Amino acid sequence: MNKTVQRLVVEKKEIVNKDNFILSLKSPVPLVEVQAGQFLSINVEKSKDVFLRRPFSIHDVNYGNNTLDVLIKSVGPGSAALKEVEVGDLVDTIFPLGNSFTMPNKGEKVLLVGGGVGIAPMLYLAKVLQPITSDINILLGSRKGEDQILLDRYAEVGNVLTTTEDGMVGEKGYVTDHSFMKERLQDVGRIYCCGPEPMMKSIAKLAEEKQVYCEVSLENMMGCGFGVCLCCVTDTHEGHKCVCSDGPIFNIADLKW
Amino acid sequence: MNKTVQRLVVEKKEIVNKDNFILSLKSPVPLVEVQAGQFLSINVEKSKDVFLRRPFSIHDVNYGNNTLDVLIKSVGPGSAALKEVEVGDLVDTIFPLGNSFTMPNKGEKVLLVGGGVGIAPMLYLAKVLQPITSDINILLGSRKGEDQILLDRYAEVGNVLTTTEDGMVGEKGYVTDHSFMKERLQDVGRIYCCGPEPMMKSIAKLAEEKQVYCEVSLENMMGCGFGVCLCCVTDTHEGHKCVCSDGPIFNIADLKW
Amino acid sequence: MVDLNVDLGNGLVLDNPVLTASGTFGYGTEFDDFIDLNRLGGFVVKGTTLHHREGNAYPRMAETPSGMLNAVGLQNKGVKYFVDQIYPTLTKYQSKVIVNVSGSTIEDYVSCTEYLEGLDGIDAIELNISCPNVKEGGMAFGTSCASAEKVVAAVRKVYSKHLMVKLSPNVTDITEIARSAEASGADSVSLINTILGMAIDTNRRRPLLSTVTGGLSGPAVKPVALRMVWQVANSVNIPVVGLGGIMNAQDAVEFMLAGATAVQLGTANFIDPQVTVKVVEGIEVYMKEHEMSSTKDLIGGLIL
Amino acid sequence: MVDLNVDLGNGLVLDNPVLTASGTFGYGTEFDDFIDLNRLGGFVVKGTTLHHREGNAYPRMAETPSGMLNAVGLQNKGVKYFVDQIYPTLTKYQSKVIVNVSGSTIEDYVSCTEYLEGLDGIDAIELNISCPNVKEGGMAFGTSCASAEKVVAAVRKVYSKHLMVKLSPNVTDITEIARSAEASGADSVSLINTILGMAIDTNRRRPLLSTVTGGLSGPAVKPVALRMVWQVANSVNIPVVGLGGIMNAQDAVEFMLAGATAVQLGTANFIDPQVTVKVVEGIEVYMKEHEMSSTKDLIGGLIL
Ligand SMILES: Cc1cc2nc3c(=O)[nH]c(=O)nc-3n(C[C@H](O)[C@H](O)[C@H](O)COP(=O)(O)OP(=O)(O)OC[C@H]3O[C@@H](n4cnc5c(N)ncnc54)[C@H](O)[C@@H]3O)c2cc1C
Ligand SMILES: Cc1cc2nc3c(=O)[nH]c(=O)nc-3n(C[C@H](O)[C@H](O)[C@H](O)COP(=O)(O)OP(=O)(O)OC[C@H]3O[C@@H](n4cnc5c(N)ncnc54)[C@H](O)[C@@H]3O)c2cc1C
Ligand SMILES: Cc1cc2nc3c(=O)[nH]c(=O)nc-3n(C[C@H](O)[C@H](O)[C@H](O)COP(=O)(O)O)c2cc1C
Ligand SMILES: Cc1cc2nc3c(=O)[nH]c(=O)nc-3n(C[C@H](O)[C@H](O)[C@H](O)COP(=O)(O)O)c2cc1C
Ligand code: FES
Ligand code: FES
Repeated sequence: MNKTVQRLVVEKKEIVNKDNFILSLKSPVPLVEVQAGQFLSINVEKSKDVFLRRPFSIHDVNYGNNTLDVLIKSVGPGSAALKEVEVGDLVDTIFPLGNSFTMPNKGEKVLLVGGGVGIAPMLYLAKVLQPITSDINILLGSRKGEDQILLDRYAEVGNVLTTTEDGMVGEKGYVTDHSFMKERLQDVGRIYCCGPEPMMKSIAKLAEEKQVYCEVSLENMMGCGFGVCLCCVTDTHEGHKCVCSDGPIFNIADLKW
Repeated sequence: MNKTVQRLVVEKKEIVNKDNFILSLKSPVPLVEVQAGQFLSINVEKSKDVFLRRPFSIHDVNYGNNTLDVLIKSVGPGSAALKEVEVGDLVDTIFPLGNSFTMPNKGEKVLLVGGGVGIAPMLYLAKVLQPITSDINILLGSRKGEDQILLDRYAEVGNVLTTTEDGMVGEKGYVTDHSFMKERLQDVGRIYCCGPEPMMKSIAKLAEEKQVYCEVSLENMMGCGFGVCLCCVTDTHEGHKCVCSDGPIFNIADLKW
Repeated sequence: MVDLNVDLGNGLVLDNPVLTASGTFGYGTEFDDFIDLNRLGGFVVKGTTLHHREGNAYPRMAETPSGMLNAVGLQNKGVKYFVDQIYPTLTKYQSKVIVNVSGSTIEDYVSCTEYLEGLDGIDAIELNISCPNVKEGGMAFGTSCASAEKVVAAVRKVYSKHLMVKLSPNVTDITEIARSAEASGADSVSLINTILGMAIDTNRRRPLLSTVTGGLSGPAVKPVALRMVWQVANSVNIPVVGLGGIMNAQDAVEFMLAGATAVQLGTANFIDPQVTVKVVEGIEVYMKEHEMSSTKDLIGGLIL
Repeated sequence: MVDLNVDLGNGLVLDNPVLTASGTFGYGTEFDDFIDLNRLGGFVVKGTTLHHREGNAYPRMAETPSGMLNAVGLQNKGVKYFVDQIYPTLTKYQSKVIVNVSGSTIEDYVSCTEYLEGLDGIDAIELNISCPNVKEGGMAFGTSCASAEKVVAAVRKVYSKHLMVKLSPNVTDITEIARSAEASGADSVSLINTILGMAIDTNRRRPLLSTVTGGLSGPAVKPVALRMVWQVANSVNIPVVGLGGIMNAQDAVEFMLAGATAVQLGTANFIDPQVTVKVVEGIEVYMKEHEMSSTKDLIGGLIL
């Protein structure tokens, strides 16, 4: 699982909706093994306003085709410039970076929670979970109905549940308001969660109350992405830990939340 | 002749040879009048290695079609990035900038000398000269035969003479070695010259010896391109003058060469 | 309604906080083709000295990552030429006009200022004690408290209108120099001037500037400028004018949140000669979005 | 044949002039996946202090035009941990290993150094008197001649191998501090550490760093770093190690032409973790093209 610097070829660009798009990046050499929850970093070469690499979760992996997919939300100069890349362009990447989600016990009920573009790592995670358990529940939350994307794809790999704040898709409210949380959380063996920090914190609180094991995928400003600059720390009970190398996946029991 | 900041549309990109290319830039509004010797500046938006605008001579003008042509030699990050623009892209320009070549007397013999990419302004200059005189001699010098470009186009607007240092095209040697210089320079009313500084200096020396009026188009590092930063000065008998606004065209009699 | 007015003290009130930086805006009139100069809070004209100066030899400019080095060296035709030839062209604008004054000796500064004192159309002078591109004077005055005090006090005696003092970033503690300027009678301080830098042409193995070193400006210096503005705003009681690498309204807002009462745009004008007007508009949009009705809400509005 | 060897004095001879900058290269081993560490002249490991330090709160990083601000604040597990746990992993490399030492008091610096003095595998220490990200000590030692002299002299007494002193750019005259370091026994000086800067999130109206200000690094600072290296190389008689914004071999060559005997690469490693090896190769290519057989031709080879 050595980290490599690689120029990958953009094999496909899929515009998902106004803000989100998926890049399929093809490696000219056999893809190294990638684990669910890991990320890659991209050197955005054509934007004057970007200096450092940008980290993105691994959304999907196709070893047969040697492609990695990333689901990106356009929020600033780096992600916007990546939206302009074209099929055939080369993208300078480093991967695989970071630790990964831990696996549940055989057959255990699991809950994957994704908020906003935090749904990105959940697709590959669900795929990796499939041989281990068939009770995969994927709860996807968004503010508006139109931000509920890729539902069909997630439906292929698990039981999809949704919430929207405007109530246009699924249950109205936050992910923590979903009926699943009241009715079935106690049966869940593991929660995996990625999304905005307030969302992850409220999931973590629920998980703690119900004493369910829970892992979250954190974000932080990254200088390097591979553990040398110490810019990306988060507070844990063992002191500052790097989100890029000790994480991005943390057991909520270790976090000082 | 007001200067304007305009986003022009790339209507055509013509790769002339390995290093040189021509961009035809179309104005959505009627083109302002442009004089021979003037230049435009381009804000190269997609290169991290370019901060300031880059100046390029006006190579050709088509008022009917509202296009300006620039002939660019790829020498560094800015010009290289411009080679990557595509038809339909927008290019942020300011024009027209600088002063212009002065016109000869009716019917006067004129000599246009271009070295390397210094041939760029000579095409439009020859076109502007045509109604004034029919005795237009265009001497194009380059190091190698393969750098003699666009000869057919120049032949349409004047009597083309060539020199190459490797002797592969035209007379062997520098532009100053051309037989025209020995045999017909005394009949010339005006010389217009653009190219590497050593070339312009040797032409200037010849012109002085033979007492022929001579104008040269200078280059200098430019901060602004429109006369406000005072970065681009050259030495004249009246002190420092700005190449971008007092020039780029100077009468050699004014220069401290 | 958003009120963009700012008061720099001693009579200098601007319609909006956007000024231009000296040496990057000519005499203003060069921008007539590009913008309506009356849209600006004001403009600071070219560095002016008592006598005519040819400036440094060329090359005077080198591009650097997100910035540029210049070594112009205060080329100008002298204050008399300014008063006779340029001043009359400037009186037609409503925007405030500020003259940037430089010198090699205290007497130079004083004599140059005396030419400007009586001119109704000149609303303030900006005392440049921070030019890194001249052999004598210039930055030397701005890098020690004692010399800063002397030159500011001397000019203060002969100038009654608004006296802005422009500080050098090439110092260990800029707040010290700012306090000296304040104590000696400055009505405001502007910062930063350029940071001393250098670039080399590796092919020719020679410096890219005729003077070897020159002044760095542009977005590269913005973080340093912003830090200094914040430090100075927290240590003097006179208004601070912030500059250094401002390229857009968001940058300008950063400086104002850090404590600047007004901002100046320099190098940005070279890349977009219409940037100043865009920044005026952008500040207004920002204030509306953040429900600020007066620039007082913006100035020093950083939440710690 | 090109000889890339450089001699930094007091026994520190590098196979080539390329070092890494402290705090940007971890303990070196993190780069094993990317490069052959033996290709480097040497590497400077993370800032080490006497006691364990948690560093500053987050956010610790902000991107700026062609650069970044950091406010890590010397997070490290202390010198004892380094000696016990890290040191054994470093002895296998041929490249020279330099430990960057920091402290809040002179006693800290001295005690920390004493742990390192006896280690065969540590070839030099780099005394960091220029960290802008800690409340006590750090940069304070590097901004006055008197305190620089004291700390360098104290460490010199307990350390016999190569002593490199890392200078702060946040000063009026860096040559003064460099001369103080030289006079107090430094074998070489390295410069620059980061320049104090700041950035603001206009939306949230808050500083982007938990510490409000932080250290600027990357290509944005290169012109300033190069100028300081040139100034210092012309005013001390010990070797100078140049750094600040070096991104490629051409940048490295600029520093060496300006007078640096070796260079360090910092922030560049974040964008391309293989950059160091590319710079070693690029320097060799440059020397061949310019018909230089020894680094002596390159160092200080600027033509004025
Ligand atoms: C481990 C990890 C995995 C991520 N996975 C994804 C993903 O799968 N899809 C996706 O769209 N986004 C993902 N992100 C967020 C993504 O990195 C940022 O949206 C992106 O860097 C923004 O860059 P920008 O230039 O477009 O915007 P900027 O203007 O630079 O930033 C916009 C916002 O993004 C955040 N951001 C900027 N730079 C970084 C950085 N270097 N590290 C962390 N956050 C930053 C800041 O909070 C900022 O407010 C992930 C972040 C991390 C740390
Ligand atoms: C009035 C004028 C007209 C010009 N007309 C043409 C033209 O028609 N076609 C053409 O190909 N080139 C022309 N040039 C030169 C052109 O501006 C440079 O080749 C270009 O700016 C190089 O940019 P770069 O980023 O590719 O290379 P860089 O790496 O920036 O520079 C390569 C070389 O170009 C020169 N250069 C760089 N920036 C500038 C600048 N701002 N001003 C002047 N010289 C610079 C430097 O000497 C440098 O060594 C003209 C220059 C001037 C001043
Ligand atoms: C080409 C040029 C010329 C300058 N001339 C002067 C000057 O005459 N007087 C002065 O006080 N500052 C001068 N400056 C400094 C600017 O006014 C300003 O302080 C500096 O460029 C930082 O701002 P910026 O990054 O917005 O350009 C000059 C700057 C440049 C780039
Ligand atoms: C994230 C980060 C951490 C740093 N930590 C240290 C440190 O511990 N000790 C030190 O002397 N310098 C430290 N520095 C400064 C660098 O070593 C170097 O002096 C500076 O970054 C300039 O070089 P660069 O532009 O090549 O990065 C750090 C820099 C960065 C970016
Ligand atoms: S981003 Fe550098 S250590 Fe995590
Ligand atoms: S480039 Fe600015 S005055 Fe000529």
